[in-house]
Amino acid sequence: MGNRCAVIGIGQTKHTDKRLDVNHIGMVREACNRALEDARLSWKEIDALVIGKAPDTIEGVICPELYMAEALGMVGKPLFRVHTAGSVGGTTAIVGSELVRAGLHDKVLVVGWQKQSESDITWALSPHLPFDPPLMAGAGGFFAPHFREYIRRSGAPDYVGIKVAVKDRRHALRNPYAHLHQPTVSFEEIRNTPMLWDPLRYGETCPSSDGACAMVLSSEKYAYHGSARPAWIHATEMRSEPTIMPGRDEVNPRAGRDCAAALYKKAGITNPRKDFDCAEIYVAFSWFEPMLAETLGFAEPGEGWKLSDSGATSLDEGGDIPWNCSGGVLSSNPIGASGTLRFAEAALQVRGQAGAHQVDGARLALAHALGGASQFFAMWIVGSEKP
Amino acid sequence: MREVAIIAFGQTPNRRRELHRNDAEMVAPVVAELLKKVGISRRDVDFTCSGSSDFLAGYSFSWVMAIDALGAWPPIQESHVEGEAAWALYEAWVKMLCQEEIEVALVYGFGRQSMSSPRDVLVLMNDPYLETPLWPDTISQAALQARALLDAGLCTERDFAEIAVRNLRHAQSNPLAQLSGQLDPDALLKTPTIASPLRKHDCPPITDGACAVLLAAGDRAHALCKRPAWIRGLAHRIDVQSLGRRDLTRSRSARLAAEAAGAIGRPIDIAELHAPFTPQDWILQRELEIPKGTVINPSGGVHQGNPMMGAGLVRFGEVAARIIRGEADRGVAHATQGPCLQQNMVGVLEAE
Amino acid sequence: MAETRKPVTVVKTPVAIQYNYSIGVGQSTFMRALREGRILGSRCPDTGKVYVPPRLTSVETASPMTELVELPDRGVVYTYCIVNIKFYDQVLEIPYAYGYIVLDGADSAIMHLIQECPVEEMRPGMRVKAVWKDPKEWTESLENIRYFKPTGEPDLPIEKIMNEIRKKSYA
Amino acid sequence: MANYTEEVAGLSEGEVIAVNSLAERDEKYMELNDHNESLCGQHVLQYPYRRATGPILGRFFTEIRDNGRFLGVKTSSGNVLCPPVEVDPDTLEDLSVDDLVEVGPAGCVTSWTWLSEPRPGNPLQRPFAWALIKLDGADSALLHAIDAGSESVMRTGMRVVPCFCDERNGGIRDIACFVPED
Repeated sequence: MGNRCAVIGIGQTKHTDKRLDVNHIGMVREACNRALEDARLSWKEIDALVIGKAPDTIEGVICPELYMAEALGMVGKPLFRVHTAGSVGGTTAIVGSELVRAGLHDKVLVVGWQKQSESDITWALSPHLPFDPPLMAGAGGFFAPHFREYIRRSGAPDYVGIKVAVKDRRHALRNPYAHLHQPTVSFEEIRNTPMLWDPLRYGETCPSSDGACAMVLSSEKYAYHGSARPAWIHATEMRSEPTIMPGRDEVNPRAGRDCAAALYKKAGITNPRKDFDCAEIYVAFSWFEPMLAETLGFAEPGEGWKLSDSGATSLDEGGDIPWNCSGGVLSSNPIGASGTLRFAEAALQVRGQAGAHQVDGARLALAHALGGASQFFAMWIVGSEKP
Repeated sequence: MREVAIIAFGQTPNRRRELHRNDAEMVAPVVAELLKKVGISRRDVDFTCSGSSDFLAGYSFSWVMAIDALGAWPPIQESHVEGEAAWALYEAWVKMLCQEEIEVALVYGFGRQSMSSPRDVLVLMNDPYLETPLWPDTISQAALQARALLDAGLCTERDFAEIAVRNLRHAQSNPLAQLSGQLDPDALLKTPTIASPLRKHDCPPITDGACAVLLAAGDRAHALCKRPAWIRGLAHRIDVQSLGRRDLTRSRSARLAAEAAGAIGRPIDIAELHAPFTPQDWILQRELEIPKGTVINPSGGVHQGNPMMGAGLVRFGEVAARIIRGEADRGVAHATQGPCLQQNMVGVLEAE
Repeated sequence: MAETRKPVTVVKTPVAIQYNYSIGVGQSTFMRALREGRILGSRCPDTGKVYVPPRLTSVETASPMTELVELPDRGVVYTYCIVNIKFYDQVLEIPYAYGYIVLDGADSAIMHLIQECPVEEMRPGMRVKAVWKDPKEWTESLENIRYFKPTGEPDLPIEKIMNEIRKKSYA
Repeated sequence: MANYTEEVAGLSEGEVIAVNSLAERDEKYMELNDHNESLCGQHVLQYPYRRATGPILGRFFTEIRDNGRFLGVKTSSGNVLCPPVEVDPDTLEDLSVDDLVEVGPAGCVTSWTWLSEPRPGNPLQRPFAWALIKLDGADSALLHAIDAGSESVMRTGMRVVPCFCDERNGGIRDIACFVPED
C-alpha cells in the first residue's frame, strides 16, 4: 500500500558557525530555493511543506514556522512541523514522503534547519532545572560514558575515534557546503586537540552550525521533473525507546537494531555492507561510527571498530562501503537539518549529483538520523531504480 | 482510501493546577485507561505520536520523558509535533493511510500551563523581530480581533458573552470540566475588561492536563469498537501570521481547511470548536458554515478547560466520544494554533 | 553621530520566562527521602527491576509501581566520563569525573561525581560509596551526597551485573 | 510549595461562576506518596538571543534608529507593506532593499484594545492601548503601543504619531510608543 515517492530536488546552505547575513527566513529559503531549482519547480507549485527543527529554545521562538509561513509560500496550504530531537531532520523527510505515499499531495517540500548561533547550544539543549545537579557539561559529556563502555566491551584501540574524525573531515573537503574545512587535517592534529570529555577529544566532536537542507519529494507523476534522475524512496522506518530503562543498552540500542531490521526487510536488504553503495549515518561524535556500524548490521557486535579501522568507510582509502562522504555530522551540525542532510546526501549519491564526494555508480544508499540519548532512530533507503 | 477511525478518547480532569504529577505522570494513567477501555495492550499500538511545547513545559525535549510513561519496550514507532496535538493526530492518520501494517495508533498531548504565565509565554510564537520584543500577550491579540468584529458591525459584546454562557452551560454535563455553571450574560457584561472589549469570560482558563485518542484502521476499528467515529475528512491550512496583514474578521485558513475536509454543506449534529476566545468561536461558526441546530461545543469547549497543546485534540476526542456513545451521527472537530486562528485543522467524523 | 553608526544587522531580543517548576510524584518522593538521608527506589511489578529514583509507572511495561525500596548508599561504577571543559553554568572544578553508579540492589544507575580517586585508577566495576554532606545541610537534593568514593573492596564483574539486569527486561 | 498566586488567563476557579467538583482522582496510581504535593522550584529560562536581521529588516531598523523614518516594501501588486516583508506575497519571490519606500511616520489605528494592567516587558508600564497602526502610505498595519492616557480617547480610525526613544539601539523598541496626533 502507498504510492511511490521520489526525491526530485535537493538544496542546502553552506553550513557555518554564524550566518549573520540572513535571518531564519532567508536561510531556510536559501536551501528551499536551491531544492526548487533542482526540481525545476516554483514555490507556487508546491502543495505542502513539512518543516523540522530541534528545540525551540535554540532560537527562542515557539514554532517559528508559524511566523515564517507566508515567506515559505504556505498561505492557504498545509504546513506541518515535526520535532523528534536529533532525528528530526530524518523524521521530517519521512513525514513528507508519507504525504505523497498516502496520495494526499504530489509535490511536497521538506526542510530541516537550525540557527544555533542565536543562543548557547549547551544551554538551549539542557537548561539547568530545579533539583537537578549540574554534572554533565554538554552533549559530549552525556555520550562519553557510552563511548567508554563501547571501548571496554569491544577492546577497540583509542585511535579509532581519531581515525573516524580524520576520515569525515577529509570527506568534508570534497563538499563545498560542509561547515568544517580543515585542509591540513591529520591524525596528529586531531589527537592533539584537548581531551574534553575523556575518552572524547575536541577534534572528535561535531561543530555547532547554522544551516538548512531542503528536498522536494514527489509522486511518480512528477518523478522525472527534476534536473537529475529521481532518487526513489525504497523504504522508511522509525523507532523510539525509553530514556531511563534499567539495563538499556546505550551502546547498541535495541531501537536501532529493530529499526534497521524492519527497514531492511521492507527493502529486501540482507547484507547492508554489500547491498548498499554508501551510507549517510548520524555520527555526531567519532565513536558513533563503530557503534552504529554494529547497530545497523554493517559489522558484528564488537567488530565495528575494525570496519572503521580498515578504511572500509573511507572514500579516500577506496573503502567498499563509504560512510558520510559529505563529511557527515562531524563536519556540519545544524541540528534540525542534520538528519535531513543525511537523507538528502544519500539521495544526492543515487542521483549522481554528489560532485567531488560522489561514490562512483552509487545505486542504493542508506540514510540514518539519531536523536535523544541514542534512542530515536529515523532511516530511509533511496535508490536509482524504482522500488 | 483506507478508512481510519477514532475508537477511544480519554483525558485527565481539567484543573487549574496539577499539584502532584509531572508531564509523564499525567500522560501515563490517561493512556493506560484508554487501552483498558478498548481492551488492548500497549503492544497492540503500532504508532504513537504526541504534541507538546518545550517553552510551555520549561525545558527542552519535553515530550521525551513522556515516552518513558508509555511502556515503550520493545521499542515503538513514535513521532512528535512541536505544538498542538491535533497535528499529531494528522501525522498518525497520514501514516495509517499509507502503511498497511499500522492498524492502531495512539495520539496524545499534554501541558502544564500553571507553571508559568501562558498568556505571556505564548508571545514567543510571534515574529521575533517585530512583535515579540513588545510582549503583546495573547489576550490583547485576541482583543484586537474582537474589536475588528465589533467595528465591522458583525457582532456585539453580548454575542461574545452568549458564547461563554453556552459553553459553561454545556460544561455542566462534562464531569471533567474545570469550570461550568449557569451564567447571566447581563452580569457578565458588567464585569471589567481585561483587554477591551474582552472580559474574563471571553478567555479560557489556565489548565493543566493530558489527553489521548486511539485510532484504528478498517476492520480493526470494527473489531475494537462497536461504533467507531470514522474520519471522513481531515485537513489543515495556515494564514499569514501578522495581524496587521489579515482581515481579522475572517479566518481564511479555517474555511479552506473545512472545504478540504468536506465539512461544509452537509448537516452535522455537533461541532467542537477550538476557540480559546469567544470572538474566535463566532468567526469559526461563520467560516465553517455550521448549520443552525448544530450543538456547538457540547463539552463546553475550551472555556471549561484548556489543556494547551492537547486542547485541539480534545475537540476531536469529544466529537468522537459522542459518536462512539451513539449520541451523534456526524460531527465536525476543529483545532487551531498560532495567534488569532492563524493555523486551523478541521475534521469530519461520522458513524457508519 | 547618527551617520557614523553601522547599519543594523543584528538585534538583541532577550527572553526571560519564569516557571514555578514542579518535578512530579516520583522525583519528589526521592528528594524528600534524600532530605532524611535515605535513597529510595521503586520496584517494577512485572520485571522486578528496581528504579532509582522511584517512578509512578514502569518504563518498560507502564504498570503502576507501588512498592518503594530503600537502597544502600554504595554501589558499583558502570561507566564514567572525565570532564575537562567548563560550561556556561558549571560550578565544579575541572577536571572532574562523573559516573553511572548502580547502587546495590538497584537496576538503574544514578549519575554522580566520583572523587578521591586518581583519574587513571578509575574503572568500570569499581566499588564506591557515598560521601554525604553534614546532615544539617541536607535539603531535597541529590547534592546531599557530595560525591561517591572508592570503598577499596575488590571490583565486581560489571559485565555480568549489567547482563543480569538486561536479562530481567520485559521480553 | 504549590501556590495559586500566579496570573490567571481568564476565568479562574471560584471566580465569577461555580466550579464543578473535580472528578475523583484515580486512586490506584496514587499510592506512591501522592498525598504529598510535588516539590516545586523557581526556574527561569533566560537568554539574550541575538538575531541576524537580514537586509530588509536591517534597513527598516536602521532607518528608525538613525533617521526616525519608517520604510515599507512595495510588492508586485503595488501594495506597500509596513512593517516590510522579505518575500512578495503574490509571486513568492525575494524582495530587495530596492523595493523599500518611505511611509508614515503618522498613521491611523485599524484596531485596538485597552490593556488596563500592562504585562511585564510591554513598552509602557501604565494602562495603554495596543493597536494595529496603518502608517500613511502603507497598505498594512504595524503592531505597537499607544500612550493615550485613557481608554475614552481611543477609537478606530484615530490618527497617531510615533515617539522614538532618545537612545536607540536598533530594533522595534527604538519606537517608545505612538501617541494621538494633535
